Amino acid sequence: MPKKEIDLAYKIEHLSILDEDGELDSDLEPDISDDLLVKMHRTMLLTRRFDERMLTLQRQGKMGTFAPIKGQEASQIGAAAVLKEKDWLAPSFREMAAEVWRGKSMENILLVYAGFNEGGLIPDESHTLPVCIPVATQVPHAAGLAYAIKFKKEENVVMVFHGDGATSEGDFHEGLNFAAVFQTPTVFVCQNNQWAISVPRSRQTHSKTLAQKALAYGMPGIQVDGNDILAVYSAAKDAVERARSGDGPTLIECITYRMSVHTTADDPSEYRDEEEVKEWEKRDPITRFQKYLKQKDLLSDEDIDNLEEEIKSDIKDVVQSWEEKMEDLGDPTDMFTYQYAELPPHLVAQKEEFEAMLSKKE
Amino acid sequence: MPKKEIDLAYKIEHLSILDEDGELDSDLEPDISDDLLVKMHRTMLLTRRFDERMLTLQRQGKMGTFAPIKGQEASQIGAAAVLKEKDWLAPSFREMAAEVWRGKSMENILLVYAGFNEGGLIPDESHTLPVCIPVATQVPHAAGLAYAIKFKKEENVVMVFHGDGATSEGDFHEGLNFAAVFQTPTVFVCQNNQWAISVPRSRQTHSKTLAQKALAYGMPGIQVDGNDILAVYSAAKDAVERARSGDGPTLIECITYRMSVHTTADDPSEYRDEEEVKEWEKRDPITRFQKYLKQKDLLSDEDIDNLEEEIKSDIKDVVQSWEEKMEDLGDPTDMFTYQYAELPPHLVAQKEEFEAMLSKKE
Amino acid sequence: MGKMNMVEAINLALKQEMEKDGDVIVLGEDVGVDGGVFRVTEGLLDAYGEERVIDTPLAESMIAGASVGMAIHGLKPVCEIQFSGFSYISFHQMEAHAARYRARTQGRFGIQMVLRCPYGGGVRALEHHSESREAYYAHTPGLKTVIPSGPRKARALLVSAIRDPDPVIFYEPKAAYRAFREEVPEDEETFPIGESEIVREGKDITFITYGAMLQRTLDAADTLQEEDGVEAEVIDLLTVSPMDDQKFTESVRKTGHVVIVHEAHRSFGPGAEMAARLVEKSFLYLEAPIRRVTGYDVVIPLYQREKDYIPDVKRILHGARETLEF
Amino acid sequence: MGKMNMVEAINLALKQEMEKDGDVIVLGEDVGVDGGVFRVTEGLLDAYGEERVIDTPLAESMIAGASVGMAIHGLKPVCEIQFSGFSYISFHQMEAHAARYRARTQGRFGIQMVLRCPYGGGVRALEHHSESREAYYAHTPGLKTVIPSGPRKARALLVSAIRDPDPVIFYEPKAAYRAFREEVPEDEETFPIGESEIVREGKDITFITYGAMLQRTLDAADTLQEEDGVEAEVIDLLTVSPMDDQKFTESVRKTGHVVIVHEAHRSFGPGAEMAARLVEKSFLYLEAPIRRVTGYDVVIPLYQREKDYIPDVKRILHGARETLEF
Ligand SMILES: Cc1ncc(C[n+]2csc(CCOP(=O)(O)OP(=O)(O)O)c2C)c(N)n1
Ligand SMILES: Cc1ncc(C[n+]2csc(CCOP(=O)(O)OP(=O)(O)O)c2C)c(N)n1
Ligand SMILES: [Mg+2]
Ligand SMILES: [Mg+2]
Repeated sequence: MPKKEIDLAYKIEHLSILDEDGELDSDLEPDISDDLLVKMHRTMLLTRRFDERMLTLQRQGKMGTFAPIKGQEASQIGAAAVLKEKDWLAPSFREMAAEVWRGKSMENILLVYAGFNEGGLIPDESHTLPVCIPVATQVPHAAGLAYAIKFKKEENVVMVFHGDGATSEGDFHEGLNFAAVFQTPTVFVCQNNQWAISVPRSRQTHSKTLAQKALAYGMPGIQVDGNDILAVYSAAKDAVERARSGDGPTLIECITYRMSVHTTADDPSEYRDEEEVKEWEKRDPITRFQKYLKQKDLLSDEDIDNLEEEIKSDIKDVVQSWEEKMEDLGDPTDMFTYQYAELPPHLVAQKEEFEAMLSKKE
Repeated sequence: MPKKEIDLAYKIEHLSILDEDGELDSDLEPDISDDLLVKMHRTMLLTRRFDERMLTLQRQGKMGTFAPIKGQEASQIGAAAVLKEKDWLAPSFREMAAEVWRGKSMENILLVYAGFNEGGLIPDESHTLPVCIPVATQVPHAAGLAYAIKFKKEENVVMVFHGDGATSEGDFHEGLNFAAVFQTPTVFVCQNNQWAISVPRSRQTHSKTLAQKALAYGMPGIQVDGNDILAVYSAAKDAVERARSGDGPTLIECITYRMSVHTTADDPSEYRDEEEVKEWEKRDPITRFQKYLKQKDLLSDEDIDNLEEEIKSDIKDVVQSWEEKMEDLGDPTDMFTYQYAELPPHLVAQKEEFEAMLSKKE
Repeated sequence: MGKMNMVEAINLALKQEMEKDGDVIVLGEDVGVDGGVFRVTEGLLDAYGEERVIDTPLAESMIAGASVGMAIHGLKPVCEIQFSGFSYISFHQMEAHAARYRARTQGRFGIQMVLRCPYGGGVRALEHHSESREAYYAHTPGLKTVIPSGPRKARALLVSAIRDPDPVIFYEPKAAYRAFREEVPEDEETFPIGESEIVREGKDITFITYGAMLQRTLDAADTLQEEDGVEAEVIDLLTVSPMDDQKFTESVRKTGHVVIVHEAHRSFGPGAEMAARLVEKSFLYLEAPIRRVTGYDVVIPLYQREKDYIPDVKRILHGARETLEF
Repeated sequence: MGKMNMVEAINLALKQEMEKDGDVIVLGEDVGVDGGVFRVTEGLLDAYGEERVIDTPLAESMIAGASVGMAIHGLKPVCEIQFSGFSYISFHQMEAHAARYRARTQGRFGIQMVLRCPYGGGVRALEHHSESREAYYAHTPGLKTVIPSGPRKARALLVSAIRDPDPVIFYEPKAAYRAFREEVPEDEETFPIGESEIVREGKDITFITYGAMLQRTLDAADTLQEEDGVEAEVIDLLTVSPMDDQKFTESVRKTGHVVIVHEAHRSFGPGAEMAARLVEKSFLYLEAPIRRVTGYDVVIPLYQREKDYIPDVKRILHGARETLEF
C-alpha cells in the first residue's frame, strides 16, 4: 500500500527511420508506393520553391506578411500524405506544404497574403480548413469536427497541425482533453520547429519532450524525427489508422526546424545563432529524402533538374494567374457580403453609406 | 537509433500512510509534533461542524449558495498545515477548512455567503487570498505570485488549491507551465473529490491519474490518499521544501470525496448513487485520524466530547457575532467604494444619483 | 401545452428542435445527467442519448471551440456556458472563429451554433453569477445576440436561433427563469431574430428595455398611467444585435421622450447605442434628454446589495418623470 | 531627448520607469531577447536582466493571470499582449480578477498592472492583427483604458499608467508607431489618466477622436478651415474609460455640431457612449444629429481593403459637412 509507482499504460518513444546521413533502418521502413514517394518528393520541392518565391514577392512589396515553411516540408507532407481526400486537415498558419499537398489553390494562398479576403474561399468539396492565426485556437475545432465525424458514423479522421509554442496555450490543452475523453478520430501533429518567434523550445515548457504532454490526457504520444519523412509518415499512419478504427486520438511531435524567418516581419538575427541554422541545414529533409529515392532508383540528378524546371514554370504560371486575378478583384463592398448569411438592416444601410462614399470624388 | 523509449525523469507514485482501517505504515509516518497533530484534528472537527452549521443557515434562508467541504478536511488541512504564516495560500471556492486553518475570519466567510461584499476583506497581514469562483483562474495568480516571491528573494511558497474539474481548464495548463518554466515556488494541490458538479472524474479526463498531468510540464507529480492526513502532510511537506529550496513546483493530487452537495443549489441524487457516498463514509478522514491520535494517546473519547462542546460554543459565538455584524452593514454606497483607488468623476456622479434615489420615498 | 415558465419553455424549444432535426446537439457542463444547473436541459439526455447531449469536461473555450468544429461539419450545436460570467473564457473562440468563419471562407462554412447562457442578477448567487455583459457580444460583428423577456418569446426565439445560419448568443435572464408563467403553444412558433416588439402602446413616453427588466418597466408604465396619467409605450428589444432601431426611433417621433432600462452597466452599454441611433434617426423629435436607467458602472455587488444596483420600478419612474418634466 | 516616434517614446517610458522603480517588470511573448515584435521593449533585457524582462511561454491568459499574481505581491507588471486581437484570450483574467481584486478584498489588493497591446489597422498585417475593440475593456468596471495618439502623449500616459494603482489597458495605435516624430522631453512627464485634451480650438464644430484617427481628423479640420471657412474644435480623448465627457460636452455648447471619429465598429462602440453623454449633458445645445464616422460593423478586411473600412479624411469631411448642413 505505501508508496507505489503507477503504471501509466503509455511510454513515450522517439522514432527515426532515415537518419541525417541517409542511413535507413529497413526494419522500420514504411511500405509506400513508388508513385506516392515520387509525389511526396515533388510536393516537397514545389513547396520549397514556392516558399522561396513568396519571400521574393514579399520583399518586392507585392505581398504582405507570411510565415515561411522552409525546413518543415517532411513534417508536413509526411503527415498529410497519410490522409484520404475526405479526411480533414486543420492547419495553423505555417502549413503551406501540407495545404498544397491537399490541393489548396496556390493562387488563393497568394491572394490572402496579398491582403485579399477572396483568397480565403474554400471550394465546396474541400476538407481542408482555412489558415488559423490565433495560436492553438484551431485545436478545439479539430476535436469538435472529429466528434461530428464520429457522430455521423463516418470513417474520416481530422489531422490538426500546431506549433511547439502552441502547446503552451489553454486551447491546446482543452482540445486534447476533449479528444481523449470522447475518443474522437483526431491526430494532433506538433510541428516542433524549435522556435516560437524568439522563444526557444527549452523556454516554452520545462518538459523534456512535447510528445509526453499526451500523457496528461491518457493519449498515446510519440516523438519523431520531423525531417525524416519516412518516420513522420509511419507515425502518422499508425495514428490515422488508430483514429479511423475508433481507437482515439494521438499526439505526434515532429522534431524539425524553422530554417527561415518566423514571418517576413521578423529578424531572427536578434535572437538566434546562424550556427544553429547551419547545423540544421545538414539535416535538410529534402536532400535526405532525395538520397533515399536515389537509392531506390526512383530519382536521378537529371530528374531533379527536370523537376526544378517544371516547378519553376508551374510557379511562374501560378504567380501570373494570381496577378491577373488581383486585377479583377475590384469590389470593396465585398467586406459586407459574408458577415452573415443575410445582410441585416444596419449593414444594408452601412453598405449604402459606403457605396455613396465610393462614388464621391475626393 | 530507431524506436527508442524516452526516459521522462519522473515517475508517478501513489502515497498512503494511514489506511482506511487505521493501519499505519510507520516507515512513512511523518514527524509531526503532538501540538500540531492536536491542532490539525481540532480544525478538522471545527470545520466539519462549521460546514454543517452553514448548511443549516443556508437551508433557513439566512445565507445564499455555498460549496460544502465535508469529506475534504484532511486534503485541505494536511496540506495547509505545512505552510508557514508568511507562505501564501490561494484557495478556490471549496477550501473553507484550509482558510480557517490559516486564520481566516469565520464571520467574514459567513458574510460573503450571506451576500455582503464586506466579508471579502483581507486583513493587512494575511497571506491568504480571497475565494476564487471562476474555476482554475486562480492557478496563474499563484504562479505569478510565486514568481514575485522568487524575484524578491523571499523564502515563502505559494500553495494553490483547485479541483479535479479545474484540471480541464486552459488556465490550469498555462499556470503549471509557467511555474515549471520559471521554477517558481508553487505547490499545486488538486482536491480530486471525484466530481465536478455532476461530471465524474472518469469523464473529466481520459488520463489514469491527475497527478500524471505534471509530466506535461516536466514537474514532479504525486497522488496521495487525500483522506489520509498523514499522507497529504508528507507529500505537501516534500513539495513545500522543494519549492522553498528553489527546486520548483509540484503537483499533488489528493484523492478525496465530496461527501455533500456540490453547492446548496445542487441535488446530487440527480447524478450519483447514494451507495458511492456510503462507501466513502467508511473512509472519513476525521474518524481515521482520530484512530491514529488515540493510538498515540493524544486523544480520548472524552476529549472528543469536550472538543465537540467547545466547538459548538465557538460556532455559536461566530454566528452570533456575524448576525450582529450584518445589522451594522447598512451602507449600500459601499458598492462604489473599492472599484478604483480613487472614485473617477462618472462614479462620483453615479454615486450621487444613487444617494438621491435612496433618499427618495417609494 | 398550457402555462410554462421560461425554463420549461426553453426546454420545450430544445426538445422539439432536437426531435425535428437530428443535427441539433446540446453540449456543456452538466447539461446531461444533471439536466443543467437550472434544469433547462432536463430530460434531453434520456430522450436523445449521450451522443447528442454531451456532458463536457470543464473547459469553456473548448465548449465553444468544439462547437465551431461541429458546425463546420454540419452539426447544429447548442452549447451552454453555465453562467454568462464564465463565457469570457470562451470569448476568443466566438470572436475569432464563430463570428468570422463564414467571411474567412468566403461563404463556405457558416457557423450555425447557439451559445446559451443564463445572465443577470436576482437569484442570490455568488460572485460572477450576476453579470449583464451582452454589450461585449453585441459589439462583435458576425454574432447575433438575443435576450428573451418571457417564456413564450424565449421558446420562439430559441427555435429561430437554432435554425439561424449564423452564430447566436442566447442570453437567458435567470431572474425570469421561474418568475412567471405564460401560455406557450404546443405547435411550433418562431420569432424573427432582429425584431423588437411593442408590448404596450402609448403616446407620451417610450421605454426601451429587454430581458428581466421588461416586467418592471411594464409595472412602471402602469404606475405612470395611474398616478400621472401618462401613456407609456414599451418596446421589448428581444434582439440586442443586430438591433432593430426602427420601432423605437419611430415611437419617439410620437412620444418625444425616451427612457432606456437595462441591467448592464451604463457606460458603453447597450443603452448608449440606442441613444446614438435615436439621435441619428429621430433627432428633431426628441423633446428631452434620453434617460438611461441602468446598472451602475461598478461590479454588481453580492446579493444583499444587488437590488441597489439593478434598476427597479422606483428608479424607472424617477427617470421617466425627470424626462417628462424636462 | 529630441524627436521620437511612438515606439521610441514608449520604450523611453518603460526604461525610465524601470530605472526609477525596481518593482516595475515587463513580461510577454518576445519582449525580451527579441525586444518585442514592434521593438517597443528593445534594450530592456540588456538593461534590466531576465528577471525583470520576461519572455513568457505562449499563453495570453497566463500572461495576464501571472501579472495579477505579481501585482498581488507588490510588483508592477507591464505585460504585453502581442496584438490586441489575441487579448481576448486573456480577457477573462482582466474581467474576473484584475478589474475586481480591489473590490473583492475590500481594498487590500489593488492590481497595479498595465496591459499593453498594439491595436488597429494600417500595417498590412494578417487577419486578427488590425482590430479596435477598446469598447470591450471600456465597458468593464474596474479597468481603465487609455489610447495615446502620438509619441509625447504615449510616453506621458504610459508613465501615468504604470504608476496608477489600478489596472490600465494601454492600447497602442500601431499605425501611429512610426508615422511621425515629436519632441519628447528627457525629463519625466506624466499626463493624467481620465483627461481628454483640446488639441485644436474652433467654434463651429466639435470633433471627438483618439488614437491613430487624430492626425486625419486634424487634416480634415484644416481642410474644413481652408475650403469651408469652418473652424473646427478637435478633442483628443486619450482615455477611453473613465471617459472625460466634460470637455466635449462643453465644446458642443459652443459649436452645436459633433462628429465622432474612431476605427472601432460603430454599433456599441465608444462613439455611442459619447453620443449618449452629449444628449444627457448638452441636449439643448445640439443643433444637428451627432455623426459617427467609424469602422463599419464588419470584420475589418485584409489589408487591401482596410482603407475602405477605416475612416479617412474624405469620410470625416463628408460627415462634418452633413452635420453642418443639417
Ligand atoms: C494567440 C496568439 N498569440 C500570439 C500570436 C502571435 N504569434 C504568431 S506565431 C507565434 C509563435 C508561434 O509559435 P509556434 O506555435 O511554435 O509556431 P511556429 O510559428 O513556430 O510555426 C506568435 C507568438 C498569435 N498568432 N496568436
Ligand atoms: C470557469 C467556470 N466554469 C464553470 C463554473 C461553474 N462551476 C462551479 S464549480 C464547478 C465544478 C468544479 O469542479 P472541481 O474543479 O472538481 O471542483 P469541486 O467543485 O469539485 O470542488 C463548476 C462547473 C465556474 N465556477 N467557473
Ligand atoms: Mg515553433
Ligand atoms: Mg471536484
